[in-house]
Amino acid sequence: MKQTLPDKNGHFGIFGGRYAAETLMPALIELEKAYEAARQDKNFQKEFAWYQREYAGRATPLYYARRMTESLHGAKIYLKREDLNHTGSHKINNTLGQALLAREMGKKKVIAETGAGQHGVATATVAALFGMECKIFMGEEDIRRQAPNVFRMKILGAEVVPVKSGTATLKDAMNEAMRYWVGSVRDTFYIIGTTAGPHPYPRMVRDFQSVIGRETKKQIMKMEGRNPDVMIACVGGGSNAMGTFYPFRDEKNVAMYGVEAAGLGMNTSEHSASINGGKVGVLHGNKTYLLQDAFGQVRDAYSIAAGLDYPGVGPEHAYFHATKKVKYVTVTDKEAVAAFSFLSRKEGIIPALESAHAVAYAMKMAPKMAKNKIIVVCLSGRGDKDAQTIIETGAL
Amino acid sequence: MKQTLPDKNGHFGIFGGRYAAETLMPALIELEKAYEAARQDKNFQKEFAWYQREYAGRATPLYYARRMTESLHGAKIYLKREDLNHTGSHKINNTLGQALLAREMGKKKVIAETGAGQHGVATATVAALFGMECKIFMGEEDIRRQAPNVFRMKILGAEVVPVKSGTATLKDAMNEAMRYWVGSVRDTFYIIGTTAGPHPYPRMVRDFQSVIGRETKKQIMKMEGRNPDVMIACVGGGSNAMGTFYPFRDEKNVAMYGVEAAGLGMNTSEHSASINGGKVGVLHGNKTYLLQDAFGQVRDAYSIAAGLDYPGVGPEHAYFHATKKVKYVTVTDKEAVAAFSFLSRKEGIIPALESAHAVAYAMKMAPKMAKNKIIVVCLSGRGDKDAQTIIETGAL
Amino acid sequence: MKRIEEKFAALRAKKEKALIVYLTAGDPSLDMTKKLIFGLEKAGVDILEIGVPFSDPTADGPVIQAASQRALKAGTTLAGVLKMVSDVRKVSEIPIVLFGYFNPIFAYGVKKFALDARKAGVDGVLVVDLPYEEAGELRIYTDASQIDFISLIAPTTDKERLSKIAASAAGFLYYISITGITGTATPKIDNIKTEVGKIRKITKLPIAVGFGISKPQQAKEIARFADGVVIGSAVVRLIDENKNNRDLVEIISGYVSEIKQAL
Amino acid sequence: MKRIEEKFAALRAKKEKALIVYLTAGDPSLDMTKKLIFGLEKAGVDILEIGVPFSDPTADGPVIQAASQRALKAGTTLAGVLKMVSDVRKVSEIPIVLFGYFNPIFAYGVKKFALDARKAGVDGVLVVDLPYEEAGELRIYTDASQIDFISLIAPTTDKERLSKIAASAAGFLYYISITGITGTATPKIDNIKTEVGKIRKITKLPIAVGFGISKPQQAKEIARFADGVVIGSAVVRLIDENKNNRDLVEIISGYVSEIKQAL
Ligand SMILES: Cc1ncc(COP(=O)(O)O)c(C=O)c1O
Ligand SMILES: Cc1ncc(COP(=O)(O)O)c(C=O)c1O
Repeated sequence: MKQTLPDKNGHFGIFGGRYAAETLMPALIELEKAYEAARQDKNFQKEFAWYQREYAGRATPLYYARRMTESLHGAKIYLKREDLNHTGSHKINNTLGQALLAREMGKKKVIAETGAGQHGVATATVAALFGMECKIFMGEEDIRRQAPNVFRMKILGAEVVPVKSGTATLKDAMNEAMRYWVGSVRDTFYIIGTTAGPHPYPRMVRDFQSVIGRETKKQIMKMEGRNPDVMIACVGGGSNAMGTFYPFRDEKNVAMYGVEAAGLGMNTSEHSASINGGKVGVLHGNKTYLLQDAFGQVRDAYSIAAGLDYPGVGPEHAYFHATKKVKYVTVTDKEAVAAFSFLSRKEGIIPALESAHAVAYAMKMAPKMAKNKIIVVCLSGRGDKDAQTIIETGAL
Repeated sequence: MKQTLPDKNGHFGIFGGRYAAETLMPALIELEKAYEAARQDKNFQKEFAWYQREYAGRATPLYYARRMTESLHGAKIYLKREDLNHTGSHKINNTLGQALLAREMGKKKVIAETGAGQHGVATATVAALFGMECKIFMGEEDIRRQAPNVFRMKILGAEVVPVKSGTATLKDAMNEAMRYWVGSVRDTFYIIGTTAGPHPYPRMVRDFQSVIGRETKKQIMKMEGRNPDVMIACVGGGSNAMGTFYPFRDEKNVAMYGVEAAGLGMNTSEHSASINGGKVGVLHGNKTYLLQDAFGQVRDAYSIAAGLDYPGVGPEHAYFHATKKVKYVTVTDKEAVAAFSFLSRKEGIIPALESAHAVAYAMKMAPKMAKNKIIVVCLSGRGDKDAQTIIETGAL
Repeated sequence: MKRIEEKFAALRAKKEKALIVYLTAGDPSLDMTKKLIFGLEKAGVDILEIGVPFSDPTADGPVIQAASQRALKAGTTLAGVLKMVSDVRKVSEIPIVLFGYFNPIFAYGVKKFALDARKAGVDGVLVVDLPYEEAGELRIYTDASQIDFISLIAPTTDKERLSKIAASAAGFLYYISITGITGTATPKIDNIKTEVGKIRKITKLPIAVGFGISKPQQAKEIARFADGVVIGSAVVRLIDENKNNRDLVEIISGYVSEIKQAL
Repeated sequence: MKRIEEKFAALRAKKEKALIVYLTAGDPSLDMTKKLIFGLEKAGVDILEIGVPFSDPTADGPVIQAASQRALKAGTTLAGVLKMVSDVRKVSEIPIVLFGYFNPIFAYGVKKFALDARKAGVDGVLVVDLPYEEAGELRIYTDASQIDFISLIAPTTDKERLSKIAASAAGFLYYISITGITGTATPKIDNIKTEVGKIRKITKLPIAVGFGISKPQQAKEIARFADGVVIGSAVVRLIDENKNNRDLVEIISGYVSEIKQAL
């Protein structure tokens, strides 16, 4: 497969592309060029690595979860601890990269969309770090549900713009961010939070997040002398999963599982499983799997994990699905909540509800695997933010 | 000074000691022996280091805060990023050590006191990690104020025991934990959260936290080729400050500042500055500076930072004060809140309100120092937990 | 067959400028859209842009967003819109451009869409999120159906890009008068004039200007140098404000003919 | 002078066991404490433990905690307690042990305390948080004042430690009957008997048992092998329950004499 995708217009097979308003096209092309230059610029890469290490706290450990492993009586489980990053999730890997690029491009204002608020916080953080003006678009409903993250963004000096349109959740926040960008594109950099959006975002976010998989590769080699047998990551827009999987894409014998949110069940319409329960379509600048009705109207996604609550998925995941490079599976709210408690109590690690989906899938697989097999789970974030949600489930 | 303090009964000069009920004395002596053995046991130290690295995510970065430095027009400021530790503060350094020791001693139950909930969470975390039963004593008033941390402890499987006695805050929680321990000392390990309590706690906690200063020493040597000129840390019970300062205790030309909470002002009674505003006395097993009235009744401490809200201070700090090794200064609520906002907006790092006291003092000192001087600030924890408090101040 | 081309030719002959009006199909109902079309035609409108509602109209301001939501709630589908157009075609030859986003067309099937649209009598299609680079997958079918693929030019479009777009454009070129979404800012006439001048140099196609025009005076000034003026949000808002008024068609026609007279 | 020693000697001569009662000084007032002391003496109590209230009584259960809080609220200080003791001494020779925590004594000044306590007529001092290892700083003064430094032995105290403590003990040894804080558990008589037996082997001092004894029957059983029994929380609770009753002194005396008779 080699480093040939996406093609020059951002296509991964039939997926991806740049389905954007003409007003944005020049900016996207400028961004693509700037990113291409940065990618090859040793100084940029050095500075990026500096911030990842000195500021975000990388490398994150690849932690052998002994008690989890022992209680599942099967494969050895390692957790890639993205929860230990500054701001509490993998999101900072990407926002640091994009903010540095914005700085290179001379942009002094950044915007972002956010659902659960993790990407919003990660964006507000880098905006503060680089002295940029920052606006975060967030659905009114999410503002209500995710109050602590709203406070964090405000403390960091960002303006949180409430989005009332549509269902007032992540999809609408992204719509609104794009609308705002159409009007401010000359001086504003849009920091998209996942491997979605128009080209070059899916590629750029993938590259920025690939540090997860690159570190994992080195770490597991050092600890076990070989690649893992199985890798598991949750898939919202797909950035933590892509970051985890991408460096392993050409490895033989590494089975990769992207876990979509099945919400109340795949037999209901209350889920966020775009690949398992959607059809190909075009939204937010790219062609990919989408939850939609028969007429091409996009459906609302649902998951107990606000960060998975998105009706699309990164186009490269759509491509990996089509080419069977990665298997996309689903986990329900209920299973995720059980995994959330399990990991908290077995390892003292409270996972984000998003990450708990990946943990839940590991809990299904591990017992069926031999003890000399190795599973790596991407623990994309910490679950402090989810305490309120868990309490509401009555699981405590 | 060499590694000669505390003496065999836990005295640091006139401070420290083991002022405990007879029922506890045998357990304290047993603990002292077990700790002495563990200290010299390579395997214990190796395993401790493993958990620090693989689980807690150490080493934490020593981050050069460029924007903070530039806006203060003075000394170069480095932040020791304890906020990046698992569970969000330096507290885990200590709880990991004590839990490992509990395991060595065959104890299957642990207890702890907590005020802000950071130590409670760190204890509940290691209890889950090692499969121990865990009870956390917490004042009813603090349970109300620090609800998110209470949820975290429960999610981790700990029992949170509400303490109604006294003013229902940290001091009372510690009283109650000691009382409970008196009744359960045969099978229960008490994980004290700071460099206080009866011998061997102050020494043991100091040793477990010294990783902060040891790492700092290496890091600054690598980055600057020399020791810092100034080191600053906040002082509640004194564990993050002791961990930061201790490895530098014999260095010439390193000025060390412990920052106590001046609350509403040192001219009021609403503060927590035990050294600057207290007198020598005996509480919670050791002799040290205490906030107390003329009759030896201990006063309630006050600080906007719940983790500094303690009327005593670790005995080794009392000793460092008496011997002028460290200078103890104060910072008010108002200054701390301003520093909280400043750091959030300049560096994208939301500090714990406790740590913000250290930041505030750096903000006072840096402008008066030459640009080639170096300040290291211990950023003991992250401020997510404090969002509610900040909102209530109306600072947003 | 080529109604758009003919319309501009006829107007040029009369030294008139085109008034292009946008309506969101299905707001408040497809039946009313049809009535409005007839009213608008009578009021002197030259070309109609019929918005196909989409759940996520990222290039539209609040007015058209809300109209799309209402139209979707009323059950509007692309198939329904095509049916409505074919009904119009039974009695009218006014050029009709479908305006919208790609996903509903993609879900309908691009090939089937091109065939059915032609059958229904659609003259042009303007897909906001299908820029030059991505247009091929639809154009191979719409070009074959002789449906004009209308291209947008933005204030941010540079010269090189403009040439590429113009080279393959059909029907007319749509110049976006503001850097922003529909109906959200007041266009600066001088800037537009300069930009339209630049476009004029590299194309023979008519140039229409739209996205922020709501007042007869603006329309008049723009018509001095452009070949057509598009009114969108202003009309959509007026429809919403008067949807329960039985004189709705007259009110809209009145507003529009005032602008037509100003041109 | 050595009232405690004499008291035990006298009781031994009579083949009686000592009833030791604990009161929190100043609960509900120092004046009432004085009255209670006289009443208790009359009811047959042999030795009094007078609790000096402290803000942080970490070895006490809820009953004595609450009493300390009330006493502090009522303005009780160590100086006031000493004054009250000296008032008692004007008319009574009952042995008095001050029971409490170190900090109020430390704040008062250890040297001054030893002098003033002696002057007031205090016979012994029992400081809960001043174990063997730390006792020196107070004992150098109290020993000089011939105030007995009463030592505690806990169920957790091992043999080696016991010998060390016993070797320097004075007055009597106080065996803590439960592994726990005051007034919170029921002592197991058999265990206590075994432990007291062990202590007996290495000391000639009288041995009193306390911390969880509230019923005449318990007191009686323990008195079979111990030299004295301490009643604390039970009395303190009774005082609190009847503090507004003008027969308070009689009620307490009645309860206590019942126990005395059981011994
Ligand atoms: C912790 C965490 N994990 C995963 C996700 C899902 O995003 P992605 O699929 O881009 O990794 C989010 C999104 O907010 C998140 O916060
Ligand atoms: C972040 C943080 N810093 C500092 C402290 C104060 O404790 P110490 O003085 O022991 O470091 C606390 C206590 O909770 C804390 O949470």
